[in-house]
Amino acid sequence: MSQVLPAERGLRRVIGDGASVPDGQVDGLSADDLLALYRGLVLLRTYDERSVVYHRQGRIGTYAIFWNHEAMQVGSAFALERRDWIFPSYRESAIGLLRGMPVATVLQWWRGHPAGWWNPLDWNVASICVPIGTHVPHAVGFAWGAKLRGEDRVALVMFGDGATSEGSVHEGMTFAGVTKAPVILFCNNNQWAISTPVSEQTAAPTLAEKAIGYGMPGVRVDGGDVLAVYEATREAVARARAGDGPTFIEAVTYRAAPHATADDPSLYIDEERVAEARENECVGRFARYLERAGLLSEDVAAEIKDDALARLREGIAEAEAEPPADPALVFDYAYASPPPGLADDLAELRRILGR
Amino acid sequence: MSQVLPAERGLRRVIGDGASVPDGQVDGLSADDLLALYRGLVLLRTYDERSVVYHRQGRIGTYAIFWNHEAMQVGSAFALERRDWIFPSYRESAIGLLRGMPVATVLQWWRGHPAGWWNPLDWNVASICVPIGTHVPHAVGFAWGAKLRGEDRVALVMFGDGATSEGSVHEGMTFAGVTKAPVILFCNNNQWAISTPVSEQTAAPTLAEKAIGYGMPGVRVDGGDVLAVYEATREAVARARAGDGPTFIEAVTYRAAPHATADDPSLYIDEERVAEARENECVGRFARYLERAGLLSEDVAAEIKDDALARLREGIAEAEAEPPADPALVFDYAYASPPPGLADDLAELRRILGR
Amino acid sequence: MSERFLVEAVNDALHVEMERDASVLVLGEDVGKLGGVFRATAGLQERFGANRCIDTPLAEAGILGTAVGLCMAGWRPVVEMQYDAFSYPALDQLITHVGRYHWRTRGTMTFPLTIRMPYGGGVRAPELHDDSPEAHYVHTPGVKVAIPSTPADAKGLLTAAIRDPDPVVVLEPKLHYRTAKQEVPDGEHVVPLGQARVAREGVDVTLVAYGAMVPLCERAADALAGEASCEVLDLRSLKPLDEDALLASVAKTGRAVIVQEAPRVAGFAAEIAAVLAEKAVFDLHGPVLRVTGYDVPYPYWQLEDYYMPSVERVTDAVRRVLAA
Amino acid sequence: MSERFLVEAVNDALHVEMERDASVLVLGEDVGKLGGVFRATAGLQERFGANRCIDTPLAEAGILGTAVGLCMAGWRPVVEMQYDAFSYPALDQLITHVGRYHWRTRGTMTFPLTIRMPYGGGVRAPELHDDSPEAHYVHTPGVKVAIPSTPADAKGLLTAAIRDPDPVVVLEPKLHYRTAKQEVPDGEHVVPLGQARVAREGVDVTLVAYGAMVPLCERAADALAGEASCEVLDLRSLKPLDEDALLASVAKTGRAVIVQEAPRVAGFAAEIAAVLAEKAVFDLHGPVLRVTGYDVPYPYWQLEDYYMPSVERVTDAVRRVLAA
Ligand SMILES: Cc1ncc(C[n+]2csc(CCOP(=O)(O)OP(=O)(O)O)c2C)c(N)n1
Ligand SMILES: Cc1ncc(C[n+]2csc(CCOP(=O)(O)OP(=O)(O)O)c2C)c(N)n1
Ligand SMILES: [Mg+2]
Ligand SMILES: [Mg+2]
Repeated sequence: MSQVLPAERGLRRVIGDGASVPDGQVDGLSADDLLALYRGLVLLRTYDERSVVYHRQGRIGTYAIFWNHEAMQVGSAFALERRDWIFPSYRESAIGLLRGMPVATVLQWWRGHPAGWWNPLDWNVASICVPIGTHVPHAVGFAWGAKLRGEDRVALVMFGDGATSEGSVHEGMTFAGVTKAPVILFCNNNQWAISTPVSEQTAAPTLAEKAIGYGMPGVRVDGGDVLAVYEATREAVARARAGDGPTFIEAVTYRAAPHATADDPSLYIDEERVAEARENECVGRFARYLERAGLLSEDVAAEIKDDALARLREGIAEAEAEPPADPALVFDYAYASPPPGLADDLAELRRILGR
Repeated sequence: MSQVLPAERGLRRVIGDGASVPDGQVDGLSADDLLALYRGLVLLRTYDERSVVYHRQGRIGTYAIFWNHEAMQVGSAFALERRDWIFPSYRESAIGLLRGMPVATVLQWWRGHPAGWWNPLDWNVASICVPIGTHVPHAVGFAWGAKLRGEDRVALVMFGDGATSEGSVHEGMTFAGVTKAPVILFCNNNQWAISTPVSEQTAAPTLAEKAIGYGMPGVRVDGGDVLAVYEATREAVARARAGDGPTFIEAVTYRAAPHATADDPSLYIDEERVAEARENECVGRFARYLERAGLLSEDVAAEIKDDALARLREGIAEAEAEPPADPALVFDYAYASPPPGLADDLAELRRILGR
Repeated sequence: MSERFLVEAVNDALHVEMERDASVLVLGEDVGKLGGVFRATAGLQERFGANRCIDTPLAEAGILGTAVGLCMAGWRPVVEMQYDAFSYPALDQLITHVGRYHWRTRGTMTFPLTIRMPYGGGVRAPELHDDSPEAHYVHTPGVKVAIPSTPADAKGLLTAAIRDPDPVVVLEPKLHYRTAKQEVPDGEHVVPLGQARVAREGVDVTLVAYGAMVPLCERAADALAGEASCEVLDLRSLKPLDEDALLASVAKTGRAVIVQEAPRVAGFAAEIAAVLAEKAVFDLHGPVLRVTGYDVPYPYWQLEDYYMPSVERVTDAVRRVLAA
Repeated sequence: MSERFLVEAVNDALHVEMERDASVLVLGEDVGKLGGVFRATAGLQERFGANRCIDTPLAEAGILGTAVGLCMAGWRPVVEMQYDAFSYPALDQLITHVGRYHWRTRGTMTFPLTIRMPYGGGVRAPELHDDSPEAHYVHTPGVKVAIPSTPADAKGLLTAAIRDPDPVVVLEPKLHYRTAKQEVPDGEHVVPLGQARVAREGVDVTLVAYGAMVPLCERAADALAGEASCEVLDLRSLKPLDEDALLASVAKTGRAVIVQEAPRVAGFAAEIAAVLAEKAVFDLHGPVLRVTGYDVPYPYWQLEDYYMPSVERVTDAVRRVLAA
């Protein structure tokens, strides 16, 4: 019996635990880089925590919480160039913030306001994908298409453990392998798809070994370790740029918050694991690493946090200041060149609404 | 890096080449069993060759040729009990013959006559599946459902190499793994999906290693070796009956005939490989094995062939004798309890047709 | 009788039918421990076990495809699709197999499966949680479609669907899951497929609707009180369609406004209009109007009230028909 | 001008457009070396290379999903679905993404992709090679649909589709791939979307059709010569729909028979009937009849002539409308 492609079972880690597990390092990362990573983490964390509050206050609608997923988003996005594209799911709704997207834009998405849809070309961040895993072929097609045009662009697509069961993810990965598309298939394995544990998604012991069937490497990383995520993604990006095709990354964490604001995990989740995950949450973990390395003072940490809070305050104010959307926006952009009836529909609607 | 599930790269073989590769044996197979296998091969071969002729004569419609696929069909079906179910694709249209289904029934399918749809409960053979791979979830659901009812029934589902790209196959295999359904996922890797080589279906070097991602064993077998196919399937059946769940079998051959009667492979195929495959075709290979073992005389071989030819002659005569289908059959069975309008439609149609 | 919300009536139907028939099983995403994201399947796993109320992998084509196989093994599966728009990955199985397999076996095997899902808009949800996909289902031969508008019908139609020998899609108006509350018969309760319900009698115009559009039409009828007497016909089942009730009502009123929240073009309202154009053309005193969603993606929720048929749009249409 | 079969006209359009616009690429199952199972893409790979005429894995959702991504990378993909019924696995991508992504970007990105496929029955093929899925496509917001009935239109509409900034589904009547032959303009040839064609003038009744039903209606019109003067309106594009041409014709004739081979219930003929019931109700001298496939699985091919609209069924409908 000959050997199949390697896929990893162990979790790659860089950050130690301050005790028996020593801290590692990632080559090439400067102190500034490390602080930039931390800023990203805090920005996303702040965004997430404030959003939950805004939801409770009725200022945004249903919201998909990503608390303790920040390291996966920040670590992977940091390994990209600005020309590379990110294809987020609802779980990465705020990933555009890392590229300077206004907080208000993302909040508007959750407020159900058209201003929440951005122009992907402005940020090289695709629209948020709601139906599970169906954006995987988009990312693959984009990366493949860029390669066919001779452009040096990588695509990073993010999806959950549950998504790996969907046919569209399978088909996207199949195309990725065959076309050697420069794409990184980044799976946030938070071990739950709403109430369904990953053990009920697949009989495979890890998700990383799914990569084997597509002829691509499968990498397994601690999803709470921003440095390990960064390093694994950077390797994958290098492979992609070198023409060696796609990489599947399984980043493992544990969902420490409800699936979304409407969810009640007490019906199904393992509270002990949640407590453990909260204890070991990714932002604090990286803060302690930086502190141990003498790179993060209390002052700087406070300034970073304040800055993020200020951005959120401004963002929600900006979002709430936006005038209500005009009914014309129901019809605008449905077609680039609309069939004739739509203009009549709008006229009729305006007549009835009296506006 | 720890180890993933084993999947095979080498091809299992039992039948030797009469020269350097010695013949093997399969434990537990009697001389009668071996002759039964041979009868099955010859029956299918005869069915297939006559069907191509009938097509040329305009007596059946488009036909999907399975020349040199007989060993995969006969070997795997022989490992089942009569209570076990087979889920064929168009490539295994005649597999019911192995269970005593009349030749005329299968011919009628290719003649576009309603008599070509059989009652699956009569043969424990599901209807022929035309859309690629979409019957895989059926087989999995059936096997799982039988298990839930406490019945000892295994399902064997057959599909091609191209099918492994379809989302429905992925989803079916995912369910098979998770439910530990007693199902055998039997992939006929004839290395072509019409004009598309398997190398353009996946970047994985073998299909067997796809099994890893579903947490099931992947077995690789020489699809031209009826004994190897039988043995591998028997093992999978034993696993299934023991409650150990599904097995993926990749049986490797080379498509030695057009995809179907309408196809012109000269546009894409490797003629040398075809010649090689024809040279080494599976029925002759097993005949020579039996001859070497002294189990097949010329007389017996001739009798088996004559018998098969007679069944085909009778079958086509029977099919052609069937009266044309009544228009009522357009409407019958669309619903078990039809909406009211259909009866009116039939009445109107009869009025217009004057019959 | 017990007062129940619409979603509770669904839940009750499942409890009663699973108790009554041991071959009924429920499968879908998060239907087990969680009891469904809307709690429609709450309590089933505790009561009937994890083999009869099954959390599946996240794979809709796999869910429906395995349900076909479960039928072949003798089960009567009730499949939940978590939301309307998330049923699209299963359309292929529905069209190529669910609607065809009974026929393919020449009537020898039945596929008594039920596909139920919350559908429709108005709930302030993110993208693709608001679709009304009934036209795709109705257009599929071999498949029946029911859409309740009240808690009692939600129970009765689902029961009929589960007992029906054919595959039935039941779309449940999620907008009214926890707003519509009504006395619902306890125990077994069947509302046969193919019988429309006159939700309100009237003589000037027939408002034809189903699902969440029925209470809307009732409100429009209220708004028109004194001005026009509206009959509100709740179709309840789109296939089989109760043509007799439809034609009888329009014969009486001579006018029809059809209300549907799905996009207009080639939606189910067109089928109703076509039936009227064929069979009631000489009864009509005015045009058959459709009040529908538009031929645009279901909008961001701050705009959804503009998209959804409203009392104002329905009354406007009624006034136009009456003026014609 | 050159005489071409319908499928050759399709092939010609692809050659011309790929030559004209280097961002056009073709992808699908077996479109490359083989040139497609119907040879619609023959010669493209030789001429434009394997990067612009691409054999894909056997995965329709993957094909359409990657095409969305190819658009994002600046390509203008022309996707072939090998057969009508094999496009169903891609419906999810179509409905949830293809029809919505331009809107989702607030008009900043376009998705000028074309999905072409052979459709329809009458070709003595095994199961599921005969479907007419247009209603599913027309009902999808953001997506346009064209169906040619002649070789020249097959070229012209496909060209328009490829150049259109929106996603367009083009259904090609496979029955006439190699039976319809006609002079087709050489070089660039555009038939704009949204302009119906009066295939034959008449005054007594309008036969509304598209695709393979157009020549059928012409034959029916022949059969009725002397008895009734039939106008045959070839819609050509279902969305955008040329309502003006439809209403003008029916205003003239006062009668309409709509012919479609897809199953009747909630098919596209219902949309036409609904438009007439709304906008032409006072022009109509009789019922609007539909001659269609039935609400049954497309049958075994020995029975397909009973299922498909026939000259006899169309003439029968015309006589009934005239007698009303
Ligand atoms: C096609 C589809 N089916 C179902 C849903 C409903 N749904 C939303 S999130 C979710 C679970 C997703 O789990 P996973 O992929 O692990 O991602 P996570 O939410 O954990 O990040 C489900 C079933 C959906 N959005 N799309
Ligand atoms: C869903 C679907 N897509 C496309 C087709 C058209 N088609 C018929 S056979 C075939 C190739 C199948 O190849 P493979 O799975 O290797 O099986 P083989 O025919 O070689 O046995 C294709 C593309 C189909 N039948 N179903
Ligand atoms: Mg998850
Ligand atoms: Mg093959």
